[in-house]
Amino acid sequence: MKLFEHEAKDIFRAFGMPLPPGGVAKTPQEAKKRAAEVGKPVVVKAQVLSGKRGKAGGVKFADTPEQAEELAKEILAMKINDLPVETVLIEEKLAIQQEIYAGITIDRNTRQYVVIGSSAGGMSIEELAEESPEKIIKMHVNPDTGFQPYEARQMAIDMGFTGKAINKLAGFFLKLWRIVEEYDVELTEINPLILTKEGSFLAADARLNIDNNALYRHQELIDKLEREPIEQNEREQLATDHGMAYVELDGDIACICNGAGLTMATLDAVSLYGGKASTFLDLGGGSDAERVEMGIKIAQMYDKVEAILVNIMGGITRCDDVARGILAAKEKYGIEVPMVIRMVGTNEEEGQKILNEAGIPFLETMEEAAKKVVDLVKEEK
Amino acid sequence: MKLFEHEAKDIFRAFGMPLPPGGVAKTPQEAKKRAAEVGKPVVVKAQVLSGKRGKAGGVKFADTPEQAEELAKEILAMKINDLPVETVLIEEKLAIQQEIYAGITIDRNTRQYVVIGSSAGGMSIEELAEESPEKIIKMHVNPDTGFQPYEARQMAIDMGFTGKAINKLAGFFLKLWRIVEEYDVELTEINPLILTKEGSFLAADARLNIDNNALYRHQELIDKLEREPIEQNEREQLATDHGMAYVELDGDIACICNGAGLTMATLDAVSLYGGKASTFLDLGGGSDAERVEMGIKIAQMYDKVEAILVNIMGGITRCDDVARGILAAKEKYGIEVPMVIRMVGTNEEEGQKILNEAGIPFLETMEEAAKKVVDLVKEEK
Amino acid sequence: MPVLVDKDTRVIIQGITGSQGTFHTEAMLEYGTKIVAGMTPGKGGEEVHGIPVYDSVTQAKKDHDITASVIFVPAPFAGDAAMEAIDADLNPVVLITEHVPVKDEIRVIHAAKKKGITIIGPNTPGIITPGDKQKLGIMPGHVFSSGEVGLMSRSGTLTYEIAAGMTQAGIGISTAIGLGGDPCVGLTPAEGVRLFKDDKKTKALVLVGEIGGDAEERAAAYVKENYDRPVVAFIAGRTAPPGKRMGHAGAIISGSSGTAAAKIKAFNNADVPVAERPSDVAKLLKEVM
Amino acid sequence: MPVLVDKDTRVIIQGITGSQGTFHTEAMLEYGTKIVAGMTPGKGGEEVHGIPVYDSVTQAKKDHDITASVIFVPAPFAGDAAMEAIDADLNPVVLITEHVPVKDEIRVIHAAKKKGITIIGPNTPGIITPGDKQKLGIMPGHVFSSGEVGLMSRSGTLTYEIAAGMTQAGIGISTAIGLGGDPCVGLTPAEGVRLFKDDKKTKALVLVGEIGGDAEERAAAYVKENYDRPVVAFIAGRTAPPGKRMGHAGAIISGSSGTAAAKIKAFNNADVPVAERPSDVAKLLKEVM
Repeated sequence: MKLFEHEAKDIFRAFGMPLPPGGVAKTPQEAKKRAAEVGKPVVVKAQVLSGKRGKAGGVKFADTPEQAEELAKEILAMKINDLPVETVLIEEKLAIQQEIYAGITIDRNTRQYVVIGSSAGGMSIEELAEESPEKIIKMHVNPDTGFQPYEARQMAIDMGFTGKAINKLAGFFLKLWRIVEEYDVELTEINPLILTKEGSFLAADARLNIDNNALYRHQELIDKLEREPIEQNEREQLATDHGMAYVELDGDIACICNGAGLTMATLDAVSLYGGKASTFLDLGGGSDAERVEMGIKIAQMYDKVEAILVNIMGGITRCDDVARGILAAKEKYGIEVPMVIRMVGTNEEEGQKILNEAGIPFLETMEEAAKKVVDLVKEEK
Repeated sequence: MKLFEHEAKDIFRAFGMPLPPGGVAKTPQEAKKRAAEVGKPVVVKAQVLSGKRGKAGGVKFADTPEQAEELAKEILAMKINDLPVETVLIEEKLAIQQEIYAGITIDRNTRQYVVIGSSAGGMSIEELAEESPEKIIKMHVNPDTGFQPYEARQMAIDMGFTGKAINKLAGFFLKLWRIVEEYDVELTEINPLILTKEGSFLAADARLNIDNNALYRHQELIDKLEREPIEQNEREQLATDHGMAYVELDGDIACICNGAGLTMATLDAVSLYGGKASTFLDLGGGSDAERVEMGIKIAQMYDKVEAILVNIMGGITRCDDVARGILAAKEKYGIEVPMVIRMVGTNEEEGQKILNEAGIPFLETMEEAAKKVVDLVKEEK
Repeated sequence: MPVLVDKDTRVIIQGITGSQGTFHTEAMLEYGTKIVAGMTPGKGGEEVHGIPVYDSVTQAKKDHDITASVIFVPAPFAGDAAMEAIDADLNPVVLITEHVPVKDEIRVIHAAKKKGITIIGPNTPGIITPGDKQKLGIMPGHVFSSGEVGLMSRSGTLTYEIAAGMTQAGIGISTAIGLGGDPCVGLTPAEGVRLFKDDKKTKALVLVGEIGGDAEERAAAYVKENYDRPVVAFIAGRTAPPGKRMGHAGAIISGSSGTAAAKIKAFNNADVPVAERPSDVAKLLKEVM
Repeated sequence: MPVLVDKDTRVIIQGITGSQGTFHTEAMLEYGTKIVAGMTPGKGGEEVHGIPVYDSVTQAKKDHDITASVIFVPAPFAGDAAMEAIDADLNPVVLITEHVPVKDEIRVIHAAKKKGITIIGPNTPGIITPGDKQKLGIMPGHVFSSGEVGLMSRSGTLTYEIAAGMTQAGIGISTAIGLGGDPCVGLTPAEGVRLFKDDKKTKALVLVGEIGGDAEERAAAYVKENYDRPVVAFIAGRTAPPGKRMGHAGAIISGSSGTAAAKIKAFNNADVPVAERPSDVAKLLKEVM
């Protein structure tokens, strides 16, 4: 679950992290009021769950409340990476001495949290890694002890800070760590963390992603946010509700398979034969007839879909269940586009029998099936 | 810092621990009201920071609100181990199937928290250890992982519970552990933890001592309690305020020394020569003149004191400072009782010179000094 | 001797009384797995498919000589179950459960590492050694035939797909390990290669990877330096777009990292041929063996 | 070779710029202690009595070969300072600070144990090896003369009292260790005896205990089983009432446990004579040696 900048900052504030003065606005009028409250030149920032909003024009500076109102109006009318901007954050424009990066994420290789800092903030950590890898300081967190104050200070020292800056900067890392621990955070970043010309450190931006698998431990937070933890369109929501993984893509062939790896491999096979997938739909383990039925329904709801490829490798999933699901979908919703079925594994024969009786053809290998569905789409065009 | 039962239970409740219904009362009228709210036979319990209140008559049962009022009146008029009862706790009288012990404390030997449970609760853990040591189940907590759910369940299993009772009882241990972690608890006990005839587990009593050294981390809790963390008389408070350790005893000789071990040894020496100490007063490390002066002042405030023994082993503490402190005390408050001084170590000669000039005698060994002060008290009598 | 699981493995099923636990206990027993005990707190004394149920692993160990665990406990309690298994020195600990919070995974994996215990999963189909008729997991046993090729994969059904293809081509498997589809798993591909390296009967390896992270790159580097028997790879997600989780929590391209192209390049660089289609794995194996 | 601290010990003072740190750094330097560096976060680059100050132990170690640490950091930060010293493999770590929360003590002691590091304290006067003119702590060096008797104590001034008595009687000390007055300390008396056992030059031991806990009983048991050189003990608090903390957080009789009588009995049972008065320690030593 990704938090909006202002939501993340509410958490940062609760942990005592220094932030620029400001507040959110949902209308240009509110934006003007917020800017007037700040009483200084401000920055108006689009609140979207997407990176690169600066490049998309979602971050602008205003010298007066009136200007802030004007800019907020512009930004609130924008879409950034297809996402509408519903809120802006108005904050004091800082006199920047230095931009710093501070973040915590998970290292899949060591399977530890890793604290990351750099004296060269402002750009993305990926860009930073390419441009100045020597300026990235990393410290892995020992799960036994957690991230400790002396380690946070050493981060600041290794980032090149001296004197009082050491403890100040360490404070940010320690607070980030406490937030990570408290909220099952899988990624948090302050980028940039601003050292002002007056010598203060302030978190100018805030990124905070919570582990979806741990959301059940944070109901109180979710309640406070007053929004769905994960924004989904109707089809995505339906898939989630039925325990399926669903991703919409640019092509025209919906791949309905069981298992994430098999679904990805099926997408790849479609591509190999010159087709392009519209849909990644992993029915999940032990898919019953009802789930197959729902999968076919959801696939057809997406207007890009021109054909359906069902690829089932039966394990816990039983082919007879799948066949029954296909039949049910056909009966209830109709199947409007060409469909190719490949189905092997557990109860294969029973399943094939059901399809045979219903006059639905099927294939034995996923390669055959992928090739066929691509051909069908080509024929249609 | 010791918490009253009802204060501890407020914390238990916040952590979701099942408790008998009830509430506190500071007057018999309130007690009646509480009992009426419970609507069943109740127990009226004196709220004092002392064990054995049951034996002292501080726990009584009432069938009606009127009876509860009557008993509250009695109990609110009591003193238990010299402590006045200012509050009573009124709770539903439980139908007891079994009394259980659950607690967490610190094992000095392994230097770990240790979780303790017994299916034979109701008596003190010390009595239990003597009567049925085999019924005490202990589990040491690994500081890396904390106390884990499966360990809590194993405690319940080892205590002899089966079926649903395992998870229920484990819940109490886990909540106790979370409270220990959250509040720097050095000792907590539920004794008894009641298994009712209906099969519910409820914390009937609650003991919770917070590490004094960690109180600075729990200002919010202390604020909520609306009382001094540690109840002290005027003399104890003065000593604490000046960084000294002060304990009042039954005898008549005030021992003012530097260092806890030396003070204890001085008390012992006094006893060895037939005397009895009234006061343990450890000036602490690096005692300056002012602290010595204050120590002599506090010692004389305690009406049992018939003589003062000052025993200083100079280390960081300088004998000249001590001598100056003695002089200052004499000047400011007068020294009303016989005083024997033994003073060696750092700046010994200068200190002795100051005392010599002021005509105050002193001795070289603590044994001489202890013997002399005992003799002086005997002479007085 | 196969890897991690062999004829002497004796298994406890944690969460045996749940629907998943009960269902797969039966399937494992049918396959031949030596399940000696089950546990579910509060259900001690019951039986599931003839297997005695205990309240704790400690209790079960008093009656049985148990060496390994398979966990079907729901996600909120799965970490605790794994810690219990680790505390009881069981090895491997197969964590089937999906959706385990990553914080719990980190804790469990760290605790296991300190004791030299291998965690398989979470979010894994498990591990199977066909030659000893032992499967600790949920995979369909019949698609795996016994032989001399080790198989490791981050996915379930794709593994069956490839194993079935190998079986059809007459290539058997020494041990197949589902590493799990989460970003943090107990056994990384590189660590897995190290285990197979010590198994002299495994003559070749199949590594089935997917987009996300750099575990495959690390495995390739390890193979290049340390493993001198033939290796064949397959990577799923060549056509996956960046920024989207493709079913598995771990299958996501972040920025420019975690792409299939990078993984394929790394394998090529380690002289490991990468199959274009699952069915090509068996063909490539025949070529390299 | 003395115990824990010898001529090769090179010390960092953590919290060197505080008033306590500065004061005792000077005293230690005067005594002869080899202090090579100090540290206080944010004060790197300063000097205290000629000793260079660093921002971290890591930083100091880059410039100096440091083996041990003495910590004067205030209680809320003392645990962290100790963890930093442990992480840097310093040994011993002498934690002078009083009033350290017990939760922090437990964490520090556990971390040290895992690395085989000895924590002395907290709430300790420190450790001194007079023969090598090395004191890591706050004790007055002049009361300790060099010799062959090891001394361990839970208190400060009482130790000086007994050491002074020994010096007067012509009995010197190999190493004296203040174990600390808290309930949880890094080195227990029994663990201390084990250290002295390995020091062949220490011909006899003095154990100064006090009421509270059962550390003395455990030390007595250890002596009885494992230590065959002469031992003399002293126990403070024979006349202390139950339930009252006698200055030290650890000096409290709870119920019937932690009494001086029980400790004296345990020592007697281990054939360890217990002095009635501090000045008797030297006399008893002369008898047993």
